[in-house]
Amino acid sequence: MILVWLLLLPLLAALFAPQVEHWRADGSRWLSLTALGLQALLLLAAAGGGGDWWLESRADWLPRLGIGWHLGLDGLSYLLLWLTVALGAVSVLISWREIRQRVAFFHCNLMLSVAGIVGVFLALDLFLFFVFWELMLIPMVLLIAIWGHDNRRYAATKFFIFTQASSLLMLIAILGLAFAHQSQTGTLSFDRDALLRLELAPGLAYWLMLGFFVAFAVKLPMVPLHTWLPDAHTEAPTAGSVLLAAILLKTGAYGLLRFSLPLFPAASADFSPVAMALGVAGILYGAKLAFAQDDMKRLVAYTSVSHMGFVLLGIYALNGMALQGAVMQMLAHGFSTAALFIVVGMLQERWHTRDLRQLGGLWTQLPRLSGFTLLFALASLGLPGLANFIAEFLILAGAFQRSWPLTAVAALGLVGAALYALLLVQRGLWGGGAPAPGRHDCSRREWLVLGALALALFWFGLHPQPVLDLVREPLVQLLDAPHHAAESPPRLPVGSWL
Amino acid sequence: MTTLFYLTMLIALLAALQVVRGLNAVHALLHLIVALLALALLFFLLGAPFAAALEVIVYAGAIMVLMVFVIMMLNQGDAAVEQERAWLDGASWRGPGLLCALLLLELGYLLLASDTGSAGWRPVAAAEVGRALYGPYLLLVELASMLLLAALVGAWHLARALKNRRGEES
Amino acid sequence: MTELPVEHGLLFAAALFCIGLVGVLIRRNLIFILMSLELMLNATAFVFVLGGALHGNADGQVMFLMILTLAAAEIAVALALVVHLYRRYRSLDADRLEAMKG
Amino acid sequence: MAALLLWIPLMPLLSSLLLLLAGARLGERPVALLGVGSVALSALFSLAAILSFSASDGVAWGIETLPWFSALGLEVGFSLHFDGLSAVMVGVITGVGLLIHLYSVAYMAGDADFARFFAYLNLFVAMMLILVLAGDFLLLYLGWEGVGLCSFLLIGFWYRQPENGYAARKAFVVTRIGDVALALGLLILVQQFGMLNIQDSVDQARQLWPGSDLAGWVALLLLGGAVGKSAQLPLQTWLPDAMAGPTPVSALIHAATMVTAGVYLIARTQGIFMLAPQVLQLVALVGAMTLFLAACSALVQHDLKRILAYSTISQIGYMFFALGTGAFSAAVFHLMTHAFFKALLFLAAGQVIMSLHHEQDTRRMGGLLRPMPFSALCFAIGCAALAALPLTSGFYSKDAILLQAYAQGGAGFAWWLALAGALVTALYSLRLFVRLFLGDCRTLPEPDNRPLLCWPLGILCLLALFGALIPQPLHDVFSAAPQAHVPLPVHLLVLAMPVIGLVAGIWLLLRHRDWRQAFATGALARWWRAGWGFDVLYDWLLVRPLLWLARVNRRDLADLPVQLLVWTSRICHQGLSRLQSGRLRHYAVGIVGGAVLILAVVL
Repeated sequence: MILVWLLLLPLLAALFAPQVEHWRADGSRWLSLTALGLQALLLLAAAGGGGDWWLESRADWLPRLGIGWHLGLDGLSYLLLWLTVALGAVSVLISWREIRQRVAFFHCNLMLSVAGIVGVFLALDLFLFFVFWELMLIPMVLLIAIWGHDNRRYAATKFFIFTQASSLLMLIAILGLAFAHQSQTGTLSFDRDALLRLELAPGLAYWLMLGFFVAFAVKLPMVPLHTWLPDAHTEAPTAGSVLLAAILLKTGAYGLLRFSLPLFPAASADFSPVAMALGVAGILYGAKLAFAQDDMKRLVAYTSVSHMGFVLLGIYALNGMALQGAVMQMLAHGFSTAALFIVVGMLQERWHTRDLRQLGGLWTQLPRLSGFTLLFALASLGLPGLANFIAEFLILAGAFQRSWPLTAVAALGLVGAALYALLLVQRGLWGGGAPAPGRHDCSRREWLVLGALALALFWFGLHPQPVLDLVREPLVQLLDAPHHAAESPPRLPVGSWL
Repeated sequence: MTTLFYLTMLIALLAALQVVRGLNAVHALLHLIVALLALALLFFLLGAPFAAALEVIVYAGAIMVLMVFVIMMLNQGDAAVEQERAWLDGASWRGPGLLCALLLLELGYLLLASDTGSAGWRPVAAAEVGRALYGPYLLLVELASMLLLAALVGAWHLARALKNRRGEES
Repeated sequence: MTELPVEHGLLFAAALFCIGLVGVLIRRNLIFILMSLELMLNATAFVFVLGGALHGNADGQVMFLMILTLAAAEIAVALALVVHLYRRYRSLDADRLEAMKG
Repeated sequence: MAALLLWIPLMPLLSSLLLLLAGARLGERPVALLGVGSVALSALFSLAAILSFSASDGVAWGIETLPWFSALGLEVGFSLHFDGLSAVMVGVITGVGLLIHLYSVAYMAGDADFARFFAYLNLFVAMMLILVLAGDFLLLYLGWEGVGLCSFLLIGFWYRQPENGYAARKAFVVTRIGDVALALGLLILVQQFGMLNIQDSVDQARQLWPGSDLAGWVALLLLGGAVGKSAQLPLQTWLPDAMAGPTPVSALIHAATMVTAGVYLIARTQGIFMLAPQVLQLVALVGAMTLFLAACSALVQHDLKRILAYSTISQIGYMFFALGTGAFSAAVFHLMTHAFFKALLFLAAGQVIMSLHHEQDTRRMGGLLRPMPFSALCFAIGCAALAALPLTSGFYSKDAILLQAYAQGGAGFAWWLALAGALVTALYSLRLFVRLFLGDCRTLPEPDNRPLLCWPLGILCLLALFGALIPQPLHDVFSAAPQAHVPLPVHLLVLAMPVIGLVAGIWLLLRHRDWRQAFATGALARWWRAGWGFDVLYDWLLVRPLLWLARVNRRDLADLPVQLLVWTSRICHQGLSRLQSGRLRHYAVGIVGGAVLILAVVL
């Protein structure tokens, strides 16, 4: 029952936002916060549970078509739900002064998107998953299109077409699966557990897996399909880009973990070298592009392309350590990139520009905000002691066991990360030219938000154990499925070299 | 009898050609009426006196009269004739003319290819048509009346709008 | 009557129809277009009656009747529209009406 | 006693956090008190630890404080380890660190970001202590990167000038390349052993890897990391530029402690290096070549701090050479003595620069002997120790290296290079002293002999002279090196080398003024001054292509297919819209044409 309420709360908040805004000026903001707060309470109540799924809510929706209302909560989705609630609250907080016109509609969209995301993390019925997958997309497009910056139309349509086209591929794959199930067992079913027990012909499995992979790869920006991200991010309002960067990108990775890998274990194993290579390409290409940008927000957007390249590398390394690293990276990237976007938003609020050429020498004017920016740049750099390092190290360690040449190249991404992060610090904070003076440093609210994110980064950097334990159970279960392709992962084939 | 048939067909075709080539609207209209009357005669020859009568009364009578009214109302005068001549230069004949000739050839080929026997041919009196109308086709008659009513309302509405407009203009 | 070859009748109707069609395609004056349209309608009506007569049943003429009502209704509305257009555009040129362009 | 170990790095860490958060509000005095006090306390604790360690006759002890994280297949904890090597390093770091902190209270007095400076300095000492005390490779990596971060922050301390920022970034990126190599080394250990504890991994490596070349790979990658951090041959270009930071920073980070981290790493993982003899020879070769290259560059530098920077690279080259030839204890011994006299030289240089109103170019200095006798004394002792003249600490440590190297490996190419390096070292230290204190006085100094400056310098002078007497509890850390007999002539040669250098220098000074002028402006000198052209090489090889690639691809070529799609759809749209001309007759013709076509098909 808790799961259903988890879904209902944001929907109700979205529904009543205009009404409440009518009664009180900032009513809809408080309504969103209360909805997220209640969700947090529900999550606390749902904490801890054994067995496959901690909580399950199952009902019949369209029995004739084999579509059921099947929600399930386990360690992985529990963690990502916490991330959603936390960063949803953060995005509401930071848009307190930034969003002026049509506040109610803004919060309605925000809550709808959160509801979609919660649905995606809970759904265990493929059809239901697809419904929520679309639900979370539309409000985000509206967020970008209405409250964005100058050429937001272009960015919103590009984002929409990219995601929509790829999710249609996924729909085909889902239908393919359902019909395959019908041909084998006579009954049409979209339920994940039923489809798990399906034996597919290798060729068919490969194509279906590709269908899923493309949809998730677009969402988790994989290099060739990532071009929507920088535009969507630079044009989105701060709250939008926080939501987009921190959570929407994770739905792609979550999809890979929840559906793509377990449903097509052998196909994924065959596909893993290609996916890892694409991940590494993402890391280096993202870093190189981030290095070349003048617009601060675009720079941060490309950094998330680089970080998600690590996640892809981790997921397709197909061993426990790398998967834990990938989930950790999803968390750490969520915090560090969201924080960087908030900082960029604050700078834009003060000087109405995101161009690094005009934003030099901030340290003299805003020491506290610059201190935070430095910390978050170091986090995205992967400084040990902060959350990103643990994730990247685990990913590299896991990927190393699968194919060490790729990992060696991926490790160069660390140098790339150093380049763009320090470039951000140098051009943004240091240097001589200071923009117009007289702007106040962090206000109490901003200080609270940034402080919380910094604390989270330190906490998960020095004590990531709770996250790793939370995720250990589902990942072990995911790996139990017959995974290894014909040959076992190559031990270090060094003999041949020397 | 058959020579009469072919003769009227020829008249009808010539009249139709005149309608199409006509420069003056009224002359073209008269040629059209001639063609209709020729058709009425053909109907009669085919043993469909009821249809022939209707053709003459409703078609040639009512509809053509309506056309005459409209042409008179618009009274374009001689200027229109010159304009027609300008519009009707030889060039514009070629394209559509070729197309219609092609269509005619195709229809002709189709018709000749199919063998339509003339068995069971007999004249159909008006009574039989009446029985058919109020027998199986009763619904059709009702629909036809509905159609006429709709047209009536439409034309009336357009005319009324016209009345207001004239009020404003003049 | 029986020896009347049907094909000739049909050919006649086809010819009449094509002449009407040419009229519609070529003429730019709306009135002429309507008149040519009438021709085409009559050509089809003739075929119906010919068919009815040929098979000796009344359906041909019933269909003729329908075409008649149709023509009447159509011409009424068409002429009202033509008058309207004339009022508005001061000319009967069909090409003047290109507001619905690309 | 173990809990005490925890407090050594924790004290400076806590004080740096405090200074970072609330530093701006505190006045200079409380900030200085907090900064120096925490390092003093840490020094006290480490002294206690060293004493109790040597009292308990060298039994190494480590403490498993609390687990960091345990993923599927990897267990890592915040475990600390204290043995002879750590004792020496901790002693050096906290001892020299304390003196430098005292010195920088006076040096940085009046600077606007006084608190921020001490925060970073304390953070650095804390990170260095973590690096040295780490019992787990990942904790060592944390210290390793933390130290790199602090050097970035401190080099770019005066961030208003963009070139400082550039130097800081260059330092961090170049060392980061080394760190990537180190990380890959760790990855191999994780793959092979599934854990990263230093002692256990080294023991496992000894048992499992005697034959396989895995040890070679790990050793090579560890060497890559060490080379990055200690500014050795391939990655040494960042250290001379790192002089952009304040002088105490150069003294602490780029002379005494951080740059020796590489030496510590190799010494700590000696077990693995012993399994890979070729890599060990490579270490010796790298050390020797860097040593000679840096010494020559130092000979022709004009900027005072760059001379000391290149001399640091050269001296660390000596340590690498010692490690490479198996003389581990000699290397660590030289590390300690080098920390003393190089810190002395840098701090004295700081005093000279401050008194000459921040003039760093030696060509505009000279004749400071009379106005600043105390600095002259410090420089004299420092240069003597640097040149390894008899009776100074440098003499004992450098000769120990040369002799043990000869004992182990005989007179190979590297050994002769090291010997030549010793000669050149004597030359440039003499040149340094003469340039500064003799000759005519080009800029008038106003001596600044505040007690806080002079006391640390005094202590460092004593250490530079008698540092060699400090016993090093290393006997159990490194497997005892076989004491082969060194023939007498070699002994004499090694002893005489600095003296020969000195005499040659004086002879050149007095007699061949024109030859020296010609040499100083010659092409060779210019090439040497530019650090043997490495900077230009890297600039052309790496920096320029990357910048070009960045400029070319600013608009993200991957976006091209998408733009193409948009362009084609727009073109099709324009084409189609022309068809809808709005003319009735065109549509009619269209219909009839269609009809004709269909009929044609049907026939």
